[in-house]
Parts: sequence; C-alpha cells; structure tokens
Amino acid sequence: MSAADPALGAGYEDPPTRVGFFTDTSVCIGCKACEVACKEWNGVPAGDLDLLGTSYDNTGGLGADTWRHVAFIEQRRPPGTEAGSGELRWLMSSDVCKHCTRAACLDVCPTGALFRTEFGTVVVQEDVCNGCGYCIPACPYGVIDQRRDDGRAWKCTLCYDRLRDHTEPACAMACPTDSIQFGPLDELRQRAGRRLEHLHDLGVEDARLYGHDEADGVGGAGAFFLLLDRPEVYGLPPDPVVGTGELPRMWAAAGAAALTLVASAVAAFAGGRR
Amino acid sequence: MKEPRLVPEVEPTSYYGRPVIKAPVWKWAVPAYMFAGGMAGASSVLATGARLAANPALARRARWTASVAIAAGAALLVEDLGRPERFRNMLRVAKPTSPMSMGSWLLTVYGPAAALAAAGDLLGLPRALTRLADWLAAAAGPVVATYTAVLVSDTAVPAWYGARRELPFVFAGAAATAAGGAALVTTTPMHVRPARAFALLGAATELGASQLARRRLGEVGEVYRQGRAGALDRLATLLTGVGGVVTWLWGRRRIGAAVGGASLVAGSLAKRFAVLEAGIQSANDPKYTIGPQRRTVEPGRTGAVADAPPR
Amino acid sequence: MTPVLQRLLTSWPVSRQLLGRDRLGRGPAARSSHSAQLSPRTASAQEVVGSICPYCGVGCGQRVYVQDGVVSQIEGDPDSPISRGRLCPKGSASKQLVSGPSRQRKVRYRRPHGTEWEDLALDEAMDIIADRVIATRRSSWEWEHEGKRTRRTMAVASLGGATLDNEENYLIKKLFTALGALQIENQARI
Amino acid sequence: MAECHPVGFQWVMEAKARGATVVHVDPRYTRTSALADVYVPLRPGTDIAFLGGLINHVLNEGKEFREYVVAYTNAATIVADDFRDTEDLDGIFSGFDPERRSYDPSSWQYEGTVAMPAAGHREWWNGAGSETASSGRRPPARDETLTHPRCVFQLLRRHYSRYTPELVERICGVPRQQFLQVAQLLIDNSGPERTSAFAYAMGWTQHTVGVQSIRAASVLQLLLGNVGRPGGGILALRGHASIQGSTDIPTLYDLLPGYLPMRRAHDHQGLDDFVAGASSRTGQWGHMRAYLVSLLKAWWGESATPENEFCFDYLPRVTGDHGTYQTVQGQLDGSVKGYFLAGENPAVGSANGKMQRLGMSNLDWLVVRDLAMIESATWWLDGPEIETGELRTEDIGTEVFFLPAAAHTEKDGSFTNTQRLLQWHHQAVDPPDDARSDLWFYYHLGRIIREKLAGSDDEVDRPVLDLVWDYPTVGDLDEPSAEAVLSEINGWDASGRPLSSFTQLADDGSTACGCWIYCGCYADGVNQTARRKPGAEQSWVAPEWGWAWPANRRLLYNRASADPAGRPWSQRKAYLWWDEDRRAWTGHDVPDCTTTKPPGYQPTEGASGVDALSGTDPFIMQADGKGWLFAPAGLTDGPFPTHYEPQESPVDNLLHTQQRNPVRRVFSRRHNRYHPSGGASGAEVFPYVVSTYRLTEHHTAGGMSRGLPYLSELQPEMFCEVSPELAAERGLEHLGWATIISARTAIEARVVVTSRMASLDVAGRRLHQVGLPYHWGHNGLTTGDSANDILSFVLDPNILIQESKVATCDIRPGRRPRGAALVELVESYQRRAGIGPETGVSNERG
Repeated sequence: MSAADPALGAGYEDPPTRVGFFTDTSVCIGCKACEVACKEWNGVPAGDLDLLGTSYDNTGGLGADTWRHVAFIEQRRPPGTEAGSGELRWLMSSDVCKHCTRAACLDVCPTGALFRTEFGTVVVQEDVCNGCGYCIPACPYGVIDQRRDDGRAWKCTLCYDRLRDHTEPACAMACPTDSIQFGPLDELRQRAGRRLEHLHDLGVEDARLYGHDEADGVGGAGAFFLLLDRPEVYGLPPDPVVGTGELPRMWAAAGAAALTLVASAVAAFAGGRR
Repeated sequence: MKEPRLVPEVEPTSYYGRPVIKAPVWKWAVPAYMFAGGMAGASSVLATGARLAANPALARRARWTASVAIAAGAALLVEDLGRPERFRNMLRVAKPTSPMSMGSWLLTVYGPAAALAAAGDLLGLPRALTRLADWLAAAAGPVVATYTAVLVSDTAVPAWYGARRELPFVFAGAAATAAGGAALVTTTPMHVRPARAFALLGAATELGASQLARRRLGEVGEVYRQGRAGALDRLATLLTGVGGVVTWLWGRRRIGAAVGGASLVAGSLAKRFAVLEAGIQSANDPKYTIGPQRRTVEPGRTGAVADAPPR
Repeated sequence: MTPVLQRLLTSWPVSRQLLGRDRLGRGPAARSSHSAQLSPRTASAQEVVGSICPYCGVGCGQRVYVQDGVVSQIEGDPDSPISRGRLCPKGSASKQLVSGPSRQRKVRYRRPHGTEWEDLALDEAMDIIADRVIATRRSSWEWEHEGKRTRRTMAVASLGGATLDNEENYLIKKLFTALGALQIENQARI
Repeated sequence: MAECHPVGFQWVMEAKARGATVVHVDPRYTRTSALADVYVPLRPGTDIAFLGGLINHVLNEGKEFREYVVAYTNAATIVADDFRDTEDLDGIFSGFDPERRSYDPSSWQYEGTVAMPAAGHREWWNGAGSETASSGRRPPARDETLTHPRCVFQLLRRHYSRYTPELVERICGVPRQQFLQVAQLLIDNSGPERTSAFAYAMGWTQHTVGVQSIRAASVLQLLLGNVGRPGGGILALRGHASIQGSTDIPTLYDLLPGYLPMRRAHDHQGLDDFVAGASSRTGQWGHMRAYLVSLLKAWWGESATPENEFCFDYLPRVTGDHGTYQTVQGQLDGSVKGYFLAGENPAVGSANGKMQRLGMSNLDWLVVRDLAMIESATWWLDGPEIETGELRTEDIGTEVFFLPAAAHTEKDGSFTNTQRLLQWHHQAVDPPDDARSDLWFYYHLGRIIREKLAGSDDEVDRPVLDLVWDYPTVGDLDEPSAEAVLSEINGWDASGRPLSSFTQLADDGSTACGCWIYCGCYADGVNQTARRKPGAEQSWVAPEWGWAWPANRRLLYNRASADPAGRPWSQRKAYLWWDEDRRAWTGHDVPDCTTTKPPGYQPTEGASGVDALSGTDPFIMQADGKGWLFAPAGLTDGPFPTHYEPQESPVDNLLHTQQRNPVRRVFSRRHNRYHPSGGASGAEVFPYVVSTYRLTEHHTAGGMSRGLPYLSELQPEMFCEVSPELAAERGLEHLGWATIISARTAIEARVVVTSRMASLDVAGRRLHQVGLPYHWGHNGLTTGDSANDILSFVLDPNILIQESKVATCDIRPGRRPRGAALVELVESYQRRAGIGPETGVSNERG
C-alpha cells in the first residue's frame, strides 16, 4: 500500500491498487489519437472549427469538451544543453487531468458530485453535479470546466467505466508510441525513474519528471509526466498547491473577521444608547 | 554557431500566453449573493445589538433587512447554478473540506433563523422562540458574512488565495458597511446613530484590509488596480468614501442618512464585483500563476525558451 | 424504522458519511447508485468483430463492437502484431466515419443539364448504368488501332480503388477487361 | 512517418529505444523530425543528388559490403562496350531518340547477352526482339575483382564520381557537415553485424524522376548489403488501406493480376510470343506462361481452351500510355464518355483539379461510389469553375449517378497492407438504406450487363458472355460472397481443390488462379488472410497473423541474409540459413528460394525458371538472380538514377546541361501550362518552391476525414506553411490570408509562419519554400481551396505518376480574387512569365 493511498483515505474498505497515467512526452509524436479516442469513447462534443495559429494545436487547452489536449511547442534549443541535436526542437505533450492525491476539485465540491473512486482516481458524477462551478477555479492545473449550454462540470474520468471492467483507458490504448502509459501508479513511478535516468545518460539533460513527487503541493499526481522543459512552457503550473491544507487558517481568519464585525457592532452601540 | 536566445530570460514564459488555471465561471449572481449574505449577516448582528440597546425601531428594520437579503441571496445562488433544478444536492453531503458545503448548511440554519427573528411576532410565535431565532441569527450572521471569503480563498485564483488572510476582513467590513447603510436608509435618523457608526467602522475595516491584502499580494495585487476590477474597486472606494462623509456630516438628517446609506450599500456591492473581477483577471493572465510559483520552485534555474511564432 | 425513512437514510450520502468510513464525503459515501454500477459498452456488446482500419497502409487491427445492429465502438485490436491495440487519430475516429454525419445513404441522380440532385431507386440506377455502359461501349468499340488488333473501348474508364478490398478490385479488373475497357486506374498512380 | 503512419512509427520508436539512430530527411520539419536524432532539411526534388552523394561516398571510402556486393549484385557483370553514361553525353544515356523522346536500351545490355527486366517496361522484346530474348542462355561475362573498366561497379563509380559533398550542398541545400554525418551513420550501421533501413512515401514517388529516386535507394542499400536482411530494406509507406492490393490485383491499365504485363497491340502475336517477349527464360518469370494461363482459366473457365490459347485474344490491347492523366485528356478531347469513381476523389486528390473537373464536365455519364458526397460528385453544382464562370451548371451535360458505398464494417473483404500482408475485415453490420459494397455493385452490374447481352451473337460481346461470373450471393441484400472471390484469386486445380502454392500452377489449363502471387491465401480451403493468432503467441515474425504474398513470406529476398555458403552473415542478424543435416534452408521466415536448393547449387545447361538460378542468387525475380545496381532494361529513363531538376525549378541543373528528365511525360495544353525554369527568363515570376503533403489528422483528399467532427476540429482550416524569412519578404502575417499562384490557377490559404519551414542556400542563392497540405476541398465540415489545383500534369516516364512534391509558385498576402477576376490574375501571371504552349516542354534549358 503506497504511502498516500487516497482511496483508502477516502474510506474504501479494501480498494484495488491505485492506477494512473505516466505520460512520457519524449516519445509523444503529437498525433492526437488520444484526443479522438477519448472523445469517441466518452461521447464528448466536438469543438468549433477555428485555426488557433499555435503550431499544430487547434484544441487550445483542457476543458469541458477537451479531456485530452496535445500541446505543441516550437522552440530553439538553448546552446550547449544537448549534444548532436539540431537547432529546432518541437515539444509535444498530451495533457490530461492529474487525478491528484489531494484533489482541490474533490475537496471543494459541495454536492459530492466529484468523488474519489476505488481506483484512487477523481470522477465527476454527471447525475449529481448541479453546475455550482466551484471546482473550476479551485483546480490548480485549470483542467475542469463548465460545459456551455449543459451547465455541469466535466473532465477526464480516467475511463472509470472501463476500469470497472479491467480495461485500459481509451487514450492509453490508442497511443501509438506508448507515450501515455496506464498502470499501477507505483509501477509507473519506478518506470519513469528508470526512463529519466536513461535519458540523462543519453545527454538529454532537460528531461525531468513532473507531478511524480508525493511531497508536492497536491500530494503527487495520479497522472504525472516526463517533460523536456520547464512545466510552464507546456502551460503547466510550476508549483501547484491545493488550498485545503490552508482551510483551518482561513476559517480562523474568518472567525476573527466575524468577531471584528461583532466588535464593531458593540462599539457602534457603546457610543450611546441612541 | 548557436543563436542567441530570442526572448529575454527573465520574463516567466507560458504556453502561448494562455491561462494556466481556469477563471471562475460565476456570473453577476455570485457577487450579488456575497453582498446580500454579508448585508444579512451584519444586519442580524445590528438587529440584536439594537434589541439589547433598546432600540426596537432599528432592530426591527435590521431584522427585516436581514431576512429579505438572505432570501434574495438564496434565490441568487440557485439562479447561478448550471443546473438550478438540482439545488437540493447542496445538502446531499456535508463536507468540511468544502467551504461552499459548510456555507450551505450554515444557510439552512441562518436563513430560517433570520426569517423567524423578523416575522416571529407577526406570526404570533411564542416570544421565546423568536428570541431564540434572534440569538441564532446574530450568532450565525457574522459567519454568513465572512464564510464567502473562505470560499473564494480556497481556490487556485492568485488574487484570492494570495489574500486569504485579509479577505475575510474585507468581507466583514463590506458587510457592516452594507448593513449600516441599509439601516440608515430604512430607519428614522433618531434611531440610526449606531448604524452609522457600524457602517463607518465597517468601511474602515474594509479599506484597511484591502490595502493590507494588496501589499501582501505584491505583483498580483496590481489586478485590483487595473482593468474592470480596478474601475470597480475605485467605484467601490468612492461610493464608500462619499457615503461615509455624507453620513458623517448629514447623517442626522433624513435625506443625508438615506443618501449616505445608499451610497455605502452601493459601495459594498461594487466591492464584491471588484473582488470577483480581480480574481478573474488574475486567473486569466498566466504570469500571476507562473511568476510566484516559479520563484518558489527554482529561483535560479532556467530551461529552453518557447519560440512562440511572431504575433 | 419505516421503509421510506430507512431508504432515505441509506440513500442520503450524509447518513452514509456518519455511518460509514467515508467521514468527509469524498469517497464511497458520495458515490451515486448510477456511478456504482457503471460498466463499459464494450463489456455488454452483443458481438465483437475482427477488422482492419480503412485508412492507411499500416493495416492496424481493429475490434468492432456491435449492439442492436449498430456499431457501438471501434478500437484497436491488442492481438495484432502490427499495431498491438494502438490506433492513430483517424483510426480512432472510425466509428464516426461509419456512422457519423458525413455518411451518404441514398442514391442521388443528376440529369444532364440538371441544377439539383434528384432521387432514384437503386435498382433503377443499376439498370440505367448497365444500359449506359453497353451503349457507350458499342458506339466506341475498336477492333483495331492503326492496323493492329486492339479489341477494346476507349470510351469507358474507371478510377479507384486503393480504398477497396482485393476482391472488389478483382471483380472490377475482371469485368472491365472482359468489356474491353482497359482504362482502369487507381490512387496507386497518383 | 509519424505524420501519416503514426502507429507504424511505434516500431521506429522501439528501435530508437534500443539504440538505433533515426535520421529524417525532409524539406519540412515534421512530427517525424521532432522524434528523429538527426533532421536534414533538403530542397524538394533533389533526393537523387543526396542519395547519389551517399553512393559516391560509400564507394570512395570503400565501405561497400564487398562479399555481399560481389555475390548478390550485378556489380561484377560487364556491360557491352556501346553503352555511354550521362558523364559522357552530358546528362543523356546512349540510345536516346530526341524525336520520340525515348531511349532504346539495346546499348545498355550486358556484354554478349540480353537480360530481361523483372518488371516495368518489358514490351521492347516483343515481336522483332523476341528471338534474342531467349538467348539469355549464356551467363553474362563477370569480373569478380570489380576492376574491369566496363563492369557495373566501375560504371557506377564513374556515374556518381561528381556527386561530392560540395555538390550535394549546392544542389540540395544540405550543409556538407550534415551530409557527412548522415553518410557516416549509414556506413557505421551497415555490414555483417548491423543493418540500416529506409522508409519512404510520396516524397520519393511523386516526381518526374520518382522511380529513379527509389532505384537510387535500392542501389545504395545493395552496396551496403542491407537488402533481404532483418532491419534492412526499403519500406514503402502506402497512403491507403490497400494501395498495395490495388497494384497486386491491379485496377491499373498496364498490368494484369500478379504483375503480368497487359497485352500490347502487335501484329498477330500469340500467347507464346507474348510470354517469350515479356519474360525471361530464367528466374521466377520463367514460369509466366503457367501464371497467365491460370489467370485466363479463372476468367473464362470452360471457354478458355488450348485451342483458343485460353481466350488470350479476349484481352484488350494497350497502344501507349493510358494512365489516369491520359484518361482525363481523353475526357477533354471527347473520346472518354463514361467514367466510374470508386472511393476516389480526383477533383481534390489528383493534380490540376481544373482539368479533372473540366474533363468530367465533358463526359456523357459519371458514376460516383463513395461514403460521402465528395467534390468529384458535386463539381457541376459548386465547383471552383462554377464560381469563376468557366462552367455553368445548366450547360454541363454530364449525367451523374451518386451511389452510396458500404463502409469497411459493413462488408467482408481483405486489404493488402504496406507490408504485402493480406488481412481480412469481417462484416459487423448491414449497410444502411441504398449503401452497398463495391463487390455488390460490380457483381450485379456485371450480372445485369450479361443478362442484357444474353442473346447477342456479336463477337464484341463474347468475352463478357464467356466470363465466369457466378459468385454465390448471401442475405437479403444479395451480397456476393467475398470468400468465393478470394478462393478464385487463390486458384484451384482441375478437380476444384484449392491450390496452396504458385509452384502448383500449370500452363496446360489444368489450374485456374486469379492472381499467382496470391496463390496460397486460401490454401486448404481456409481463409488464411483471416488468421488472427495473437502476436504475443507467435515469433517476432508473426507468420500466423493474416497472410503475406508470396507464399506468406514476410521478408523478401531473405536468401541474402545468409552468406554464399549459407551461413548467417552474423549471429546478431541471423534470419535464414542452410541446415546441412536436413539439407534444407531454415530460419525465422519462409525461405525466398527453393527450400532444398543447396548454396553450392549450379544450374545445369538449359535449365529454366528458378532452376536456372544458382544457390547464391537471392533475387529470384531477376533473370540473373542478382540485385541490379545497373538496370540493363525495364526502366525508360536510364540504367542509373541521375539527378535532374524537377519540371519547374528556380535553379539550373548544376550537374548537366540537360535540365530535366529527358523522357518525362509533358502535355502542352491550354490549362496545363508550365513555368520557365532555372535561369530562363520568366522563371523569376514564380520564385518559390512549393511542395504538397499530408497531415496526421486528415486523410488524402479528405473524403474520409473532412466530414468527421472529431478530425475536422483538429485541423480546421486550409493553411500554408512559410518560413519567417519568406513571411518577411512577402509581408505574410501569421494567421492572415495568402494567395498562392501558379500558371494553372491561384488558391488561398491561411498563413502559418513557422521556423519548421526551412529556407535553404542553394546554388549560391537563398531559396524559400511554401508548404501546402492538400486535404481540402469545398465539401465537408472544414472546407478550403485544393492545393493540387495549382499543380500541372507532368509525369514520371516509368509509372506516369504526377510531380506533386515540387513545383514553383508565387505567394502574396490577402485572399484570392473571386469570380472571373481569378482567371484574369492567372493569365496576367502567364503573360508576365512569357508562358506559351512550348514553355517547359522541350528538352533545351529553360
């Protein structure tokens, strides 16, 4: 049982081992099979048809109708970091919900529409969500969003229905180069470590893991990445933090403010009965 | 032959300037609710204070202000939901980790209490019951007025999470200003002096806390001065200031109290919209998320730079 | 406890929070009955058919799931040694290809000089097309060309298809060669 | 490959993970380049210069795989002394006839004998030449020391001697250092212990020198010993599910199933004359008569008897080039009246869309069978020419039938994928409403035609009426059984039992077989193509999944994976070897030679067919069993690949005064004008190189992708890709509009400014490129102008494929003019460039 098994923490009797994604962006070929396979399996509505001009990315970002988003970054490699590779570098990465160990969306959801599954993943229940919108600004990665003319919040479910039938999520199955790897999270973390070492041995110094560390602001992500540049280059936050840990201090501040309010009232009346 | 870098290293980069987090999707109904909730909560405190200070005229009006405001607030909340017909799901679970869940349960206590406190006599309820309702409303009121600050702070929005220690005081101040202002409008000048003081104390708290928040926010604080948020914030400060001066100078006269009070109420309302707008602006510009986080993670190290196509 | 109250209590997540291990309402207590019995449509499909992706020449294996006479899912076939269950974006969109908005289902006919499409029954269309082939072939038949025997018509031609099956290409080649129409071509030359 | 064959690219990634070096050579930095170790930008149309440079480098460094080259290629063979190379005649080989713009290859022959080609143009040896064809009895003269001045090896060295790294840099725009890096990588990864592979697609094929580009890679790979060995070879990445199948069972004018050549019109040529003229006595083609007779029996069954040469006379004869681009001109000239389109969209996919559409407007009738309402079915209503007024709907007399087609999930059938693998797809559901399979359409069309001609005693109709056309039909849609057709393709013996190998085919009419190379796909009456034994339960060659032609062999010419004595060249690369105990070849695959023929076997005098090949002749299709570094016949444009500039090029040929391929097919027609090239006046009016290509998210002419929401949103608009330098030079704005103009027409596209489009230094000047994806057309969810509209008809002389990978153009900001103003714009460009009927047609410079 890994140190932080969120399913156990959420109250499941004997949950199956926690599963997740490891996305090795160093082998991503930007084909977007994951985007299509996800939409086809989950019946996610198609978006509109406008050229964004951001390299080959016409999806833009994760949202209610884009549960997978392949980012494209055309960049000049800085001098001296990599031997033998050309000037130009084209980074590609398939972004997805992080299914965090400590999930802000799950914590703040007032209706229990968002819940921790037995597999340790985080899922929005479409039959419960009343579209209060709280999870949307709460997510430190900007993953979940409200769907226009539907009102509810939507995001990747890590194919919760497929998991219940021991089937691999649609995007991981489709991914032609196994950039998206699905499996027990512990196993994926070890594999990622070995892959990182291998890349460093090859001189790919920029390679780094992102979201693998349980000590980070969300207790480690259920879907973590091997990136070839700083996370913000891909649109990812360098140090995402879930606010729940700060709640006690926030409530304390609120209490103090409430007392200030009462004090003000008392002061207001103390100045004379009239 | 290695090309020099294209883009200066200092400026934190992003993915084509796109937001990192998602801005809140809340429309006008949410700031309006925060205003209404604040006014209601503070009015309940004012009402009980008035009762204890044997100022029944003020107490009665404040109670009615509270119950009307919270009723309107509840309606606003339901209206803002993506699926209003599922508002009951707010009480489906009780989640301590969710300020909105705690707030919903709080409202189920405070709402009826404020209503009974106001309508108890009319309905001929036993005195003790309305008295209990009154105490309950007064106890819950201040939390109703400030829990919304916790709600917005417990998000990834830089302008909110960054000001999580000060926002409750901003909200408390704004609540007092609104309640005091409302009393000034609804109550005859002779009974309203405490309300005026309450409002002015509130205004002071709100403005003071806002300054503190801005200083703590550092770079992120600029959203409160720029764009729509800046405009709304200046409007709020202006209205609150004018309201304060008018009530201070002419608060005793009926017209003065009414105008001053209304201006204070409007200032409090504008403040709520300013806070929402500032949150949205700080969420939509990636630098407010990336900049501070980049400094906490790796102060010195930098990597390759995005070669975004020329705009 | 009355059944109604009892059912309410067990179905109300808050009570499940209090009674169960999920005190904070973030796990099993919050899970709805709908979510509890979710299962993938691939598990309940009536039939699974082995197929091959119709798009490019790699020849990825596909599994076609059928429910009530309709394709309910098309995904990769893990058994294929070529693709190992994987698909590209086009392959993954196969279900939308076969049952999406772009599919034409009715015969359309445009009369010479016509300005719009008209309806035409399929068997009637087949009959007319056969007549056209026979007539055009007869009017353009060539026993010889520059004194050499050719036994052909140069008036009937066809284009396609690399997207067709071998069996279909075989019938086209066999039929048209027998008709003497040798101008048969396809994407292999484009 | 990552762009258009992403799932195939997983194997490149596997190789890279195991330490392979991936080199990507492409004018544009694509998703393949992003994952490659080395990316080499080069000017479109200069592949032969680049490959020639590599050949020259290998030879100069003496890094060829000497033992392999001597034993398995014709390097040692001595060529007749009347052969003259392009180095002697400044860009022309001996035997060139300027009037007929063709070569007579008789001067390219081996000394003292005539070698027959295995494929390509074989009609030279019909009629007059037939008696010399059989004279291949004496093996050609050879000098195994490879020093004889007229041995192929020395001719090869001399042919490429000027393809130096400096010349490659000036022609291709590839920096010298980078060229040498690639050359070193290739050398280091070839030889007994290591192999290198090439993968290519239309980037090589769609040129006026298309076939020769691929030949150049074959020569290079033969020199390095990378053919017939695991991890070697040249993989063609086919764009459609069954492009390989549609050439094996060719809906092509010049071939019969199994690459038997189509008959050419000759005076009273019988079946035996045909076979003698079209095949060599030695090598696999020595059995051509059995293959042809079996085919005729499959088609005309009982009517095909020895007396009537098995209905050999029923076959229509070819009298020249009858490719699709000739057919379109036949439509324009009024000779072609009826046209069938089966799952193809020429109005967008073929070159010069205007001529495609104008041609169809001249037809009497047009039948379009497709899944979606493609542009080739609606040009009369909303095509570009309707917009410019060049056509008016009411004036177009073409009768158009659109018949909806069944999808791959709605019919049984087999595709042949890019690795020669036949794979079966099973019907899952019935086709909706009027949609039918093409098997249904052509079977019932044939049935109805035969019923209408039933009473005819006109000799014209004999071939149709004698046709074997009695396939069983199933279900309420009367769908013909695809397995019945497959079993006919597989063939049966006199008693109707399915055959299991083409070695069983007889030339006496006792066997029938629809396609000899597919014989065995229905062995034992079992549909071998439908085998789906999981890959995990098989060897890495996975022979029990589907069925590969020929004989389920997965790697062709695998005899070359063993040394002349039959031992693997190395343990690491062992694939096939001679097992002395069992006196048989064994290994990981079906041997590509007679299993029991020992390595030391020498043919007896007068032996024929494969028995005429020695134990060290891996290339069994060739008459001499050797890999051809030098092609004495079979190619219309020369025995060695030679660099020529494309039809339209901004620079002069730096290698020869002969600017372009002298025997390319050009057509001087009103809507097919060419641009002046190189230093010629007017070339500066079209200063930029334009190339067309595909994107991962769409499929060829868009018929199967632009109607799908999930694909259209991924690449939602037609765009052009330009370098920042070109954008600055022409004032093009990122995400703005641009108009791309050629002498054929002008199209518009959104502008994507990206440093992935390289600007190159070529012949001392800075050359910019315009990149155009060609998926778009005017129907579907995402619509746009078709890139192929700006291209011309100019064809490779061997296979008549159009040159769509390189042309010249101009580009300017803003949207294109509408209506008649568009035609005026194009005509103004033609005037400014001085373009006339003769421009680019002749062989002189310019």
